[in-house]
Amino acid sequence: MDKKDEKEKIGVYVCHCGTNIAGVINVEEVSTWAAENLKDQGVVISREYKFMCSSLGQELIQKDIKELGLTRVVVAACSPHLHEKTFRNACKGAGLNPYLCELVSIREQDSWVHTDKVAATEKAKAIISGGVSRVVYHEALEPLHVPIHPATLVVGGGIAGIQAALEIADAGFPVYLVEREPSIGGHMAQFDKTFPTLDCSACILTPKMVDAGNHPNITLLTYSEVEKVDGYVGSFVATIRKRARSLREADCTGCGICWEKCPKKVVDDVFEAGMGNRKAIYVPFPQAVPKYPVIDRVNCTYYIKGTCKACEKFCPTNCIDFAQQDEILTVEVGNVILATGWDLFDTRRITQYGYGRLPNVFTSLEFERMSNSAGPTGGNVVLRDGKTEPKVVGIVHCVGSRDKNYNEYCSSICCMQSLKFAHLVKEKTGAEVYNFYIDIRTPAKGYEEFYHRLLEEGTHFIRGKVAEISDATRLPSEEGKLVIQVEDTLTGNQLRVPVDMAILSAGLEPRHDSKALAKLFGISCSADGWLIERHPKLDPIATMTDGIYIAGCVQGPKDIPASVAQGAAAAARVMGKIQQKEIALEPVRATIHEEQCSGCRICNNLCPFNAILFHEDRMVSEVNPALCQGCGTCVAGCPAGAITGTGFSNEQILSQINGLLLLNVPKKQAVAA
Amino acid sequence: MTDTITFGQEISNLLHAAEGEPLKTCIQCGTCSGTCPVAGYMDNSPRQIIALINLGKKEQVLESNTFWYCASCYHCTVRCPQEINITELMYALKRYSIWKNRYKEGLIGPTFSEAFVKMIVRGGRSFEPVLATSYIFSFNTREFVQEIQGATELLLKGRLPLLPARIKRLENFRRMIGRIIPMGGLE
Amino acid sequence: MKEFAYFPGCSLEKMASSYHMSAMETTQKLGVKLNELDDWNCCGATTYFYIDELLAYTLCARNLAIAEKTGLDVVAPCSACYKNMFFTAAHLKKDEDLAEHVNFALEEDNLHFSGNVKVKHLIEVFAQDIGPDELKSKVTKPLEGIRIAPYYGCQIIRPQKEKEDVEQPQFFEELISAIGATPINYPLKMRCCGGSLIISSRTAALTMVRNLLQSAVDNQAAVIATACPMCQVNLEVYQQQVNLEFGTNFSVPVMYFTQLIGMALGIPNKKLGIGKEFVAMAPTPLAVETAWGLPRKTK
Amino acid sequence: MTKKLLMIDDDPDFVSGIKAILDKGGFEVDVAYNPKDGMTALQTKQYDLLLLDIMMGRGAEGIMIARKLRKDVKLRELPVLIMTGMREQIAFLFPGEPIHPRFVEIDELVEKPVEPKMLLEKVNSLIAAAEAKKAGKK
Repeated sequence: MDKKDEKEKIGVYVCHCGTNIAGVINVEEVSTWAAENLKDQGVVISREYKFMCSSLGQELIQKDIKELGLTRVVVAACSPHLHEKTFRNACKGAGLNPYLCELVSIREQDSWVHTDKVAATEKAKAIISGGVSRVVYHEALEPLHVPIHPATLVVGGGIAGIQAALEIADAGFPVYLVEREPSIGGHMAQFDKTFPTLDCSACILTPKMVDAGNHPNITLLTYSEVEKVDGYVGSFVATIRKRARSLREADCTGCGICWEKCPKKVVDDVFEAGMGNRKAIYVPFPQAVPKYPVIDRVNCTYYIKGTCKACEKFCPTNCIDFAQQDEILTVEVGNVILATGWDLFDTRRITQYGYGRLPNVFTSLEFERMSNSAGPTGGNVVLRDGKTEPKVVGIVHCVGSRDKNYNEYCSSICCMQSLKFAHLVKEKTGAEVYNFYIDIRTPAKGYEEFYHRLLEEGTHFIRGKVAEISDATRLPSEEGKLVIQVEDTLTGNQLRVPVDMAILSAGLEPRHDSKALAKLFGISCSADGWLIERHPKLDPIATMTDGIYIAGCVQGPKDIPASVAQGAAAAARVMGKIQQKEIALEPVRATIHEEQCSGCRICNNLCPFNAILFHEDRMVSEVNPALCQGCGTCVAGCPAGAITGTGFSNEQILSQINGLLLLNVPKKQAVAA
Repeated sequence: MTDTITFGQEISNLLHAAEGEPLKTCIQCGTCSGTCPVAGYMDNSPRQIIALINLGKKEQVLESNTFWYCASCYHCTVRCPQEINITELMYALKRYSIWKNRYKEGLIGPTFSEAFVKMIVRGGRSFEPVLATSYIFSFNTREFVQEIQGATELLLKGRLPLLPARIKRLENFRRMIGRIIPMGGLE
Repeated sequence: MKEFAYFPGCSLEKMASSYHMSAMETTQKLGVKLNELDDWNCCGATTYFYIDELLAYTLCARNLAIAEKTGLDVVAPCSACYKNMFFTAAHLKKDEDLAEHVNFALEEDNLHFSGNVKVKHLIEVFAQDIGPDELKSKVTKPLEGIRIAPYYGCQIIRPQKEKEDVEQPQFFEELISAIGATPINYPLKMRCCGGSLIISSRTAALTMVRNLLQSAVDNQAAVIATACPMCQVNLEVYQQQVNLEFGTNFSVPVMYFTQLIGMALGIPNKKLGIGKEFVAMAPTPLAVETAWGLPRKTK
Repeated sequence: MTKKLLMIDDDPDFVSGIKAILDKGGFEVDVAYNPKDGMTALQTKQYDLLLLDIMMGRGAEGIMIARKLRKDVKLRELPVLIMTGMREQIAFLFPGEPIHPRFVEIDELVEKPVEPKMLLEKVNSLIAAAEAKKAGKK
């Protein structure tokens, strides 16, 4: 490999990291070795220091840059993940382009994984030699500065999305709030009471919904879905399909005559969880925001048979528009918050629990609707016949959760939800309530106290996962009842508990289309389908793609307070970004050499960030520098070798290998490992 | 190599020739016991057996009748949320107690197993009348009479064989078994 | 014509000879040929696994190897044989070490198992290879009005093989509907009959039989259909002992599904082995309700 | 030089007794409690003798190991002392019959329980026989 014409002046800095490195590696020896043996490579100074990352350590480097005129810096310390930024900034502070600094890891890749001190010291020399050879080929890079569009796209109008939208709008920035259903509100709108305080869900939610609906900075796009997203942090362009409501919103007053007059009843599988009906023209619930109804074209008699038009006939403002078309909007935004929430685990999958087969087995959402005074039973807890009050009720915890046959994770809300149900059943019917649980998990403020309250109320707790629920009665006392078969694991007794009603506390699952959502926005989701955060502890809001944030259950099961907190946190992050006005993007990215590109498009699909676009006219691919995260997948995948990754050019990699093999060091001095 | 092993590891070693220790992951939820159609007859429920194994209570496990009551219906296995093959565990415990000669007095299971295996090794196929003699005398009078009545009726309906069935290549068959269990030794 | 290697298993030789006869008759009528394996041996039942699993695998592998020679998939009518053979094939395919060891033993009988044979239960041949539609088209004497309780038992469906429904399968019901009868839905159709316990833990097994019969009777079953000789013997032969033990008065016919299909296909009773039962089914299908009275609740 | 022995046996109680005797007799003893770990040990380390149980894991897995030794060019010459309680465990299968599998070149079979003095004698004589044979070959 040819060396560059002008000689670089390289400084090598070896860190002790306390005893982390120095405990295994002879740091002094390594430093001296580098000064002597890497002279030909351009090393003019080599130092060791107790903690290079301390301000004193950084000043050491800065002083050398200024006084010795260093043109390259190699720091041998920890992994670049930890302190690359620190040392690059130090170089920058001394006037050296930060990308001319190379951090090599002699801690994670050497001292932490070896015990043989002599060999580890030799390995450290090789690693540094590699870094020195490589840094010669580094180029001064400038970050890409892009302006940040002040608007934000919030996808999902549940409590997390509403909270995020309101926070940003209140700060004075525009928000597009997109919701798939005809109204915002999400699952929280379906609930009657919220744990552990038992305050009315609607009472605390609807003010927020109204605020979101009326806010001058919020553009509410309900009955709408995001179809396409292009661009990158600071300037995304989202294509949104606003489905035809089949009425002119400007003229509609939400008076309700249309849905009163509509002759077509439809089972409401979404809001009423199949427990009640709605009309073919409907608002999902009285407090819906916006107040305008939609015509469900799949079920509307007019769309099926071509006649009816009852709604149109009776509409006082003449706003029904059967010919209305879907509208396609494109909006420009700087940041995106995904808050699309969760789906309920399909309890039919656990056939031994009998849901769908045994009428008096209910899901948790069904019970939520049943106990809601605005719900299909007017808030009465009754059996499927719609009138009989149950005398004994069994609540089954962990349905579809903590089970490798379904979902291995704990859905985290079901314990508290079940306790809430137990309380409501007892309050409304006075029935005996049995909770069947594996573990009671109540780890948040006021939750354990709520559990104690339930214990005092006389609810029965049986520790055991329910084996099956059946109508296989054996004793006269079981006649006409459902039998819950379970082992009371605390006493070892086999129990057959006859109940009138069984409520399955079903777990939370990712939205059925969460994988498609992840793909649409170029972020990743776990095998389960939950979207993956940038860091599970320290950055649960951001994703690996800049400018895209997640909030609420889309990230994993959580309760209302946690969803609200995440919504607000995501909003804060977005507002911070907007305030910066522009953003500096890492210049480490891939470049496609057009003349070598065969247009095979292999890289197009490999890119996890949707950063590569294909020019149909020229039949070549191009990397969008603002979207590219520099992961290198395309570089490795390109069969023509037409892509290079900045900072990972062939010269850089090959010279680093030569360095590692000590090929650059005079033979006699190269120590045999 | 470890100095010694726990009872749990000892049992796990019988399961998949030591492909991990599945029993350790038991969360004691009781699905197996709640599902088991015979749990009511067992002195320890299947869940308790797993707990006892994990606790290292070898004596208590060996004294238990649990695994001899297992009907091998696999219902617990398909429902276990931790995907523990409980039925296979019961086989392993039967094997363990037979190998250790440690099964409880008065159990018919082990005697019957022996008779059955002996019969197959001899003839290659099963022959009910011979089997019967291995266990029938351990019944009480009422059970004995009922069993004889049943057998007589079966005989009258032509449903009991009079001669033991034998396979044709019996010599090969026995040598084949000899390669798995060193009966009589091999040259 | 579909063709299968057929492993009858020990019980079908005598105890369940009617199952054997009806299986042969019905498959022939439906265009399926069953070729009995040459010189097969006992599958080892469940008992062998208590002593030495390697031996149990070897016994099954011998049958599998014999079947493999014919190049046909192998069919077992008994649930226990089926389960043993199915999982032996699966284990041997997965565990090279085990396969090598077992094949070393098989050399003694000039056999080798390479893992190419597929194992099916007889009822799968009817449910999948023939299919309920085809079956329906061949029915000449539909069993109209007869309420049949499909009894799955344990080892046809368990343990789970792939992702199939192990709690509420429907294939048995579909076959019953195909022959014009009414499949009844009763909660214990998947519960174990206790067949393997009848000798070692008699009381437990008799209780399980009692519960099953009760559940079928409570749901007005005129006859229980089984697909396993163990279940049939347990539910039928031990019915009188259940009655003696618990003071009940059960008298429920328990038939092999092949016998019922045979009746619907117009095969004479004698060829189906009908007449060897302890509890006879009514002389003609239509008379069942009057003959047995409904429901037969016990105290 | 200290002789290194490997013991493959699934019974920890039996193992601890035998190991104590062998330790006292001046041997260095490794233990594997299942056939799989045993095979790994045989393939990665050098031993002077193998103490092998028969009934392990799913069944007579000791036989599987013995067969593998026989096929392995290197391990074939390793002397094996089979220690089994088989005749006791499944006596009904071979009343009065010998049970020695004879899969490897130099082996002996002792039935459990094992008498300490005899154990040491057998171990020493098997190792000596193996060494003599090796010397003879050279």
